[in-house]
Amino acid sequence: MWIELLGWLGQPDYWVAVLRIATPLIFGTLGVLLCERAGVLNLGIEGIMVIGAFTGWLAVHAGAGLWTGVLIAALCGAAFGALHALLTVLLGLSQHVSGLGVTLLGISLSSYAYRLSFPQVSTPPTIVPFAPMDGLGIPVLAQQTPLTLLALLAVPLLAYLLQRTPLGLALRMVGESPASAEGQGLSVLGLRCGAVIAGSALMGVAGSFLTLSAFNAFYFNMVNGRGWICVALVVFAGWRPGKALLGALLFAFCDTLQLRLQQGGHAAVPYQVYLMLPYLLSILALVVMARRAQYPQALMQPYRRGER
Amino acid sequence: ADAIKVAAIYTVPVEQQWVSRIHKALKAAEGRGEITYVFSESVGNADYERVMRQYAEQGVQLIVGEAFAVEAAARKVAKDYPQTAFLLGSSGKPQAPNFSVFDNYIQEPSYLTGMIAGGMTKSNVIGLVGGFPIPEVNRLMQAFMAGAREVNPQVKFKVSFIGSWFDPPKAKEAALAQIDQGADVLYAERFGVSDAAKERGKLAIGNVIDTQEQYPKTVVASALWFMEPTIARALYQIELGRFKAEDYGQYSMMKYLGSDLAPLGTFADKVPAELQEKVRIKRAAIFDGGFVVPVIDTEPKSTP
Amino acid sequence: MRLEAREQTSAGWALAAPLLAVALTLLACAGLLVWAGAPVGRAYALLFDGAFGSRLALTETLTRATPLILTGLAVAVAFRARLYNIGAEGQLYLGALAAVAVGGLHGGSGWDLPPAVLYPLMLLAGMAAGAALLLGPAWLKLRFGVDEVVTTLLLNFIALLLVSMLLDGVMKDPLAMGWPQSVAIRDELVFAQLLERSRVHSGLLWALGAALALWALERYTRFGLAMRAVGANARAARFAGLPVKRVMLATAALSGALAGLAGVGEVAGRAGYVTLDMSPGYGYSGIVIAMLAQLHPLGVVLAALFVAGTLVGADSMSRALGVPSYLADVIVAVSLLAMLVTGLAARYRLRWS
Amino acid sequence: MTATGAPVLRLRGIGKRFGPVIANADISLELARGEVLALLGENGAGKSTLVSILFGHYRADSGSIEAFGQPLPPGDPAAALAAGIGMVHQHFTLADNLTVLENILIGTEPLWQPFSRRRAALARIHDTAARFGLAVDPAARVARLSVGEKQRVEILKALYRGARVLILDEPTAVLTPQESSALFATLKELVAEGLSIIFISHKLDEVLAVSDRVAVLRGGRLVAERAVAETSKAELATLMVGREVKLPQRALSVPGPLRLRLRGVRVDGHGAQPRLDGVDLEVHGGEIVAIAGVSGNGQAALAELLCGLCAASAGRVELDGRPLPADPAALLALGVGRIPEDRTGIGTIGDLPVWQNAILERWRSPRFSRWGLLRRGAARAFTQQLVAAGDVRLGSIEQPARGLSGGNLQKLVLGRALDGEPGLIIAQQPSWGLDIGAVAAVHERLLAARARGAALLLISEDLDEVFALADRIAVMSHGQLGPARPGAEWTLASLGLAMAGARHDAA
Ligand SMILES: Nc1ncnc2c1ncn2[C@@H]1O[C@H](COP(=O)(O)OP(=O)(O)OP(=O)(O)O)[C@@H](O)[C@H]1O
Ligand SMILES: Nc1ncnc2c1ncn2[C@@H]1O[C@H](COP(=O)(O)OP(=O)(O)OP(=O)(O)O)[C@@H](O)[C@H]1O
Ligand SMILES: [Mg+2]
Ligand SMILES: [Mg+2]
Repeated sequence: MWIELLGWLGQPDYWVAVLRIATPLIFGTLGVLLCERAGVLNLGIEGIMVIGAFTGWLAVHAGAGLWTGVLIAALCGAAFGALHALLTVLLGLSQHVSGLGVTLLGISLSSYAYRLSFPQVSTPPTIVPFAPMDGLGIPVLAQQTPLTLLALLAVPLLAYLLQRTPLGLALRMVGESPASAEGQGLSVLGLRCGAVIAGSALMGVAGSFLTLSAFNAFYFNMVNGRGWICVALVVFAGWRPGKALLGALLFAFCDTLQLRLQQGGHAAVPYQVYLMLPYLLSILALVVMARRAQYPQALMQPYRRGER
Repeated sequence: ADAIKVAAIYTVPVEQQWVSRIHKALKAAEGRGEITYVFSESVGNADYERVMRQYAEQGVQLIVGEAFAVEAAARKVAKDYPQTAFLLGSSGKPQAPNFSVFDNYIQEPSYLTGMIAGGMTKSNVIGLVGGFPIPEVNRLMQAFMAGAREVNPQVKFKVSFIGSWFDPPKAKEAALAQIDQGADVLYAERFGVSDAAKERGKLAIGNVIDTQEQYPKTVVASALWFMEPTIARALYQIELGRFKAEDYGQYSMMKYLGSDLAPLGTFADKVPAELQEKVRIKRAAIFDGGFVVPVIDTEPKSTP
Repeated sequence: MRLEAREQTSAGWALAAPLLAVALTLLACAGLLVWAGAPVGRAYALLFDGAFGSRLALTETLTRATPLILTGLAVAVAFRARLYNIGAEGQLYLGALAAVAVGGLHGGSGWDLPPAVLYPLMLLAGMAAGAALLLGPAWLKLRFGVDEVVTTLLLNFIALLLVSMLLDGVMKDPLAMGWPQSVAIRDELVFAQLLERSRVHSGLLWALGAALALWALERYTRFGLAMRAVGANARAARFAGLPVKRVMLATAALSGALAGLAGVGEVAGRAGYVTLDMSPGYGYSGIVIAMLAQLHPLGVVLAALFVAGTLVGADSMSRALGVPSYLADVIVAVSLLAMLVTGLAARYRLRWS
Repeated sequence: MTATGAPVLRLRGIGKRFGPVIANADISLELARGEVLALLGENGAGKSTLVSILFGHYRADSGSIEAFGQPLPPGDPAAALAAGIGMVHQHFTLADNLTVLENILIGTEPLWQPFSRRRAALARIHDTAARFGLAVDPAARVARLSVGEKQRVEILKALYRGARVLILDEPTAVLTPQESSALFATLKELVAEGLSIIFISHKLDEVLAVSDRVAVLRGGRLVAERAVAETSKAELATLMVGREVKLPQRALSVPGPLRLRLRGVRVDGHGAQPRLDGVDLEVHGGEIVAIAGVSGNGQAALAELLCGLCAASAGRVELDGRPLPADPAALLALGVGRIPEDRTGIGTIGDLPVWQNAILERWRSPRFSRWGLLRRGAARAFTQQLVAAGDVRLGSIEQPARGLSGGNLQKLVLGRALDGEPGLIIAQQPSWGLDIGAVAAVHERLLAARARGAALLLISEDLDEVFALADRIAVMSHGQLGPARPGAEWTLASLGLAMAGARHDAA
């Protein structure tokens, strides 16, 4: 079995699969990270990803280009993010509940809209998804679609934004100490809303990857818990984009391995054990990392001016 | 006669292969004016009984659906509403007076598609991706594997279950993993598998529905299920006022035209003639009772 | 425009807020009905009718509310001690599984005990299983500082996979034709039906009893005080000599037990056996309900009835009108968000400046 | 330091209400260039509110503000910053997880600039720091700074943005005398450069030493303005409180039996350096022993140890000859009363009603609970009594504790700790941030406890307090404790020197 395992790791195909499975997780995790760095927990991700998957696909199905589809997914994600921001940042309501509400709304609304738009289908309508970037010379990457490349580029970009630019500093500050940010003339509410909206746009893109790249049609339950994984990955990553990428890859690595172990005829172990693997590893990693992780100090704390 | 009031209750969206066949048959009956048809899709386990009761209370004459996971509750409802006819997918026995059962007994065409797969594979590795290892899935996979072995004793199988009825990206991922390990023909029990085959230029075998139109260069053959004979029989019985508890399972078999091998279509020229001939003979044997495809419900395993 | 805290919460608004929320929801969802070509007025009449308008409707609402009350309480008590239990869903499943393990027919415990002994044993086992699943994350939080939001969330997936594994394995009902479902509860242990020809079962009484008991616990006992103290400021509680860790763990056990009890109720009162899709997200809805009730145990009962009624009513309405039934979930989601917003009116007033 | 030219700030008729509370009423004030104005007033008089309005945190209900001749838009901190007003808050507004540089840089660059000019910023910070004697390490994480260093960062933050008017809300409440004098030196430099300063403090000596002019608030109104040269400590105290303040007198006391005894006590820290090392200490009944020292030298560890929050890794801690348990509940059972430094974070639970806070330390006692049930009646009656005896001013004992002002909260904590006549009392900074009326009340109660024979350990950085209360004084430095010598053997200078020595070692 170990020899077999080494054999898989030697195959580029294995790594192609890892990267493909990781892509939506990368987008989603960066989205959650951005929100949480600014102090807002966004449990709406699961629903926002569904919205992104649906609207992006619908746009392409209606004749728009693939990139337009991605853009529309981002915009619709942003719109739901704006709703979450309105409730949690501007009105200071519970971030847990608002997030779950947004998830519920996102999922049910896309299901409703899908069924009204396609009442009579027997097989789900398909689109032509993104093609792999064959032209690219790099081995594993050449078999990915441009969205994966975008995800990989987004990681250093977000890291740079957060660590090296005034905007990033301001975002981190509203997540650490909103009172100081305001004391320096920054708009806490504006920054937080912006972060939630932008983060949600990323979540929308994460969803659109599922319908426009990983697959070519929209299904109910398409996202299937991937959003929650992203929430866990952010903690795992200690709120750092680089480690978030690492976490997403690790998770995808386990998933890929699991798919292969199942088929290897190692049937002595129930397949559910393999499926549990990534979750168990995540918890284990959390235990190992917990002591070192630095929470954004103001995470989940609403900010109202002049209140104590 | 007045149109018969029919309601269907599905636990998944109507796109799902299995359910889509029932939906299609009922839609057709509605189109012919034989019935009025309403349905509820994606009805969860916890809600299933309630929806049944609501339809029964509304005076629906025939309720069609899937009792599999709600067996006990469904049977309770049927007892409470003896005037209503129930025709439900179930692995259990009928229950007098009004609870009839059906199931997709399409192991026969599955066997035939298995033969085609066994003949078409070059790598001698065939991949199978399923949802859960339940009898409805197992027996089709087992028949498929038996068929493949008949024409190609060397063939090896890779089997995986994705632990969900509905996660096409995941099914696709599982199929890709099988292709990475050498499979060149895939048994597409779930949505998503054919997409993997198409993307990698491999072959796929369809199940329940014919998707060759979407994958003209990928889907070689499919085992089709037709719900029409079952529905027609039930409606006929209701018309005559003598609907009773029966096992409708046989109406899904080939001899009742409840299932069949899909036309090879785009692959008519690509499947070797001698293989086609073998399949044709086997099909005839099934029709005249000369060959019986065994029903094996145990979970299929990968070849070690 | 800005919000200004009221000196006292306005009782008038506290009562008017839910009504306003409902009105807002109906207004917002009218557009969706029009899109589907359904008559809006009739739709809403049907919704109400489907939730409370008939014996069937009413009993179905109560049936649906039963597990929601319990998961709502589970979340409310945990959140009170600032233990963010997002894992009621998994705890519910484990509770259900444990109930079957003790009270299951052929292949269950196989213990030859009288029902009078098995019945409480079944309840206890379910609660213990739920409690155990939350004690893990609570312990990790206390010992290593691991964020429990994430661990409990992840444990939902693990619990469900575990259930799936057991339903494929040792707990599989040999008579279920290979379907992944557990053996059934023994007939003597099935919860009593409260009303003829309905699904309302004695689990509802357990749920209401639990709500009352929890209310009394929080208000009248010193453990309730300790729980709130630990939740509000653990450092200060420790300084004052409260056994913070023990209180945390006890709260976790209580919360998990309530969610586990919800699972027992679903098995013994409604389904009879465990399946993989036994719960349509009762655990997650519990969070929504607890927050709607502002963590008040008696409020949880009302919130659960509201959510259950909306779901049952909207579902039946969508069926009657041929509108996609996903509308029911949309209405619940919108009313949740509307309820959150209008709930502010009792505590804040709008100021224009 | 004399004021010259047109006023840099002009406040006209400022009024502000919080619900029923009138925080500010019709306040008009002017601030001249190069002037230091002290704002005085009891707790809750409205000082913080006034400066918060000035800085734009709050929007006044009435009145207007002019800065450098231009009207200042209300409720907009950005505008205040732009107008050259800088503020150091009563409670620090720094992000612990970020570096000093980041805390200073925040908000100073255009938000959408795609890069940050850190090198130039560093140079400017060094410049400013050198000019005003505000040494800090820009790369350090704020969480690791001492209170004094944080204070300097706050001031640097304001200066970096080019503040011409600096507002300091109780800047010295948290500082040691050394840090305070360093701060005053800095303020002098600032004024010399032409900056104007508004400065809030409860310490009248300090006010008289540093400021040019004093404005006294009472109940939200401006009741008096005085030039420093023309007033006295006594007059100011009377103006603030509205009546004469009598400071409690320390009577002689005869030390009783030995109660608390520490021998070679060591408490480990996170790093290699122990937090406490070889500490010997004895406290007798009927005496007050004070531990003075610069914050960060181990007082916190000593307090934690004696409050039952941590255990000694070596040595012996004995109460009446028996080992002292490392568990708050057990300590309480032995009759140890504890007054924590941080009354909002550790002393009380803001979300709970006052009466529940009052009984929190005795939640298991049969007096307040029976068979697990709370005896609410008894608890409320007890609280009423506590409130009345301690002169705690509040609306109702049902209100959440967070609504109480700091002084009243402290009186509540004090009452709770002294209830049941504890034999040993650990008091940390008991009068921190309190006005002189409240300070007097707190000191009176501590002295009363001493008079009835309790042993008191006072851990304080406020040397006035130390001299006012202590029978014997020991200085803590570097985790080590010097000998406790009678108060009369110390002078302010010698004590300061001992503490400064500690600082030298540390540096
Ligand atoms: N955010 C607020 N909400 C409600 N009331 C407030 C608020 N801030 C201040 N107050 C009220 O305004 C009054 C003045 O408070 P303020 O903080 O200005 O006093 P202060 O003079 O700064 O006291 P201290 O000397 O203790 O700092 C208080 O009595 C209080 O009732
Ligand atoms: N959120 C609030 N709502 C209403 N009143 C408040 C609130 N916070 C504080 N207060 C009131 O503010 C007054 C002073 O509060 P604050 O915390 O400023 O105390 P303080 O003036 O600093 O007093 P001290 O010097 O004793 O610390 C108190 O009388 C209190 O009742
Ligand atoms: Mg103040
Ligand atoms: Mg104060």
